[in-house]
Amino acid sequence: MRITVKCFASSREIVGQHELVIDVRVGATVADLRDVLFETYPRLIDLRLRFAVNAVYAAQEVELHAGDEVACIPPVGGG
Amino acid sequence: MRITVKCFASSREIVGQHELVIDVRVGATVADLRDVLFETYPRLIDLRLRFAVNAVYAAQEVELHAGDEVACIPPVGGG
Amino acid sequence: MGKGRYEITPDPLAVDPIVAQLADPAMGAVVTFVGVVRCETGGREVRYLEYEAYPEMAEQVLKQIADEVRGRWPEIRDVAIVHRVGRLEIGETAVVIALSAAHRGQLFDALHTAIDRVKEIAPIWKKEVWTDGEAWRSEQ
Amino acid sequence: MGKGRYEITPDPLAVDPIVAQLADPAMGAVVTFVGVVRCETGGREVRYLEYEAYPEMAEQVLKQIADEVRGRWPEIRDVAIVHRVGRLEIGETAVVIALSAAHRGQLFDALHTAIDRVKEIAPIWKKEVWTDGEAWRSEQ
Repeated sequence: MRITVKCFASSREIVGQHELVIDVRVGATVADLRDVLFETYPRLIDLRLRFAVNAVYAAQEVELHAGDEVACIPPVGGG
Repeated sequence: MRITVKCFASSREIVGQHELVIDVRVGATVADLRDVLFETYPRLIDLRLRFAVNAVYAAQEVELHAGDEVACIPPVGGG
Repeated sequence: MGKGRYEITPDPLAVDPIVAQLADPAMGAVVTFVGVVRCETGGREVRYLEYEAYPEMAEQVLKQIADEVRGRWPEIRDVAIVHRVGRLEIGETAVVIALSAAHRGQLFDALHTAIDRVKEIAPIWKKEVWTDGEAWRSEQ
Repeated sequence: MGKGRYEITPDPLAVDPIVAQLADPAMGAVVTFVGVVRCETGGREVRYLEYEAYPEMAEQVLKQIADEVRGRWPEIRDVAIVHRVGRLEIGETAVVIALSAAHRGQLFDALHTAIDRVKEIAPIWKKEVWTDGEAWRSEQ
């Protein structure tokens, strides 16, 4: 199933683009998607990334659904 | 010697004017001036007045000098 | 650093010009307190407020409050305290306090102290005019 | 009460319009936090900052922060949090937080918590561009 991945800040620079579409197996979790990303872009591993699913922070074990939007959230620095 | 007395807020309303000129004996203190004011305007007694001499809060025992400006300071309510 | 602004004015107050006045390149954070005329006080409906000050003394006292605050929290870069006088309608701003620093750190406690001290010692008086009477009011 | 405003914007920020938006007749006090771009960070000279956000999520998170703050301090009437994105020069405002209440009471602690939470959880990122390099920076 297809998942849209949005990348911001340092993760966007490493990936080279703001948005990716990634195919994962049905039942895949945030952790599974993370592993795909880490394999393709190993420099993401050092970023202490958190993830959001459909604009809400999500734990690694959250299950994904077709069409979900997952965001890579490097340490934030607002303010 | 002549002392200028400035009255504000409730004290101004009781005195009926913003500024008075009052004659006191040489060596008079804030307390002496206060007693003159209280005698002339007894309704000032209830106001919990503080006094300032030349725009600085002054204790009752501070000695006055000719030309000093004394202010009647009712409880303040800024902000 | 430390240009300051301590003023009693009959003119309407705005926050942005006061913040702008504190600006310096090393300033990273500003906090402000804005005191606004309310429609109600102690269960009474307010029509308007009348503020009066002893301006020459009040401006000195506002500067003294700023010095107290900067003495207690040395990381504060600058302070402005501006208080309006005259007749103020519901929703109008009576006082603006602004404190600047490199980092946010102690700005919050300092702001709290600054407004408390203004209410305690600045020679400024407030007459509340209600629908059914009026009185000079103090928090003291 | 509780109209709120939670916004990510590329436009310059001003405090007065945000304070005006919180206005209601029972509001007596507003406090604001204004975050400004500094010339220096950790001993390095800053040329400018570049802010980036995940706006759809950030606006939800800003609202969540406002809800947290109002839950903890029920006397808070209203909250606005507006954060700018894009390239910001020294002295420009990156964030404005405004809290209103009937009385000043707990506004100061609430303001402190609100800006701390924005820095902790809002999906907003800051790249510092120094005279000799650049990096994405976080307080975490």
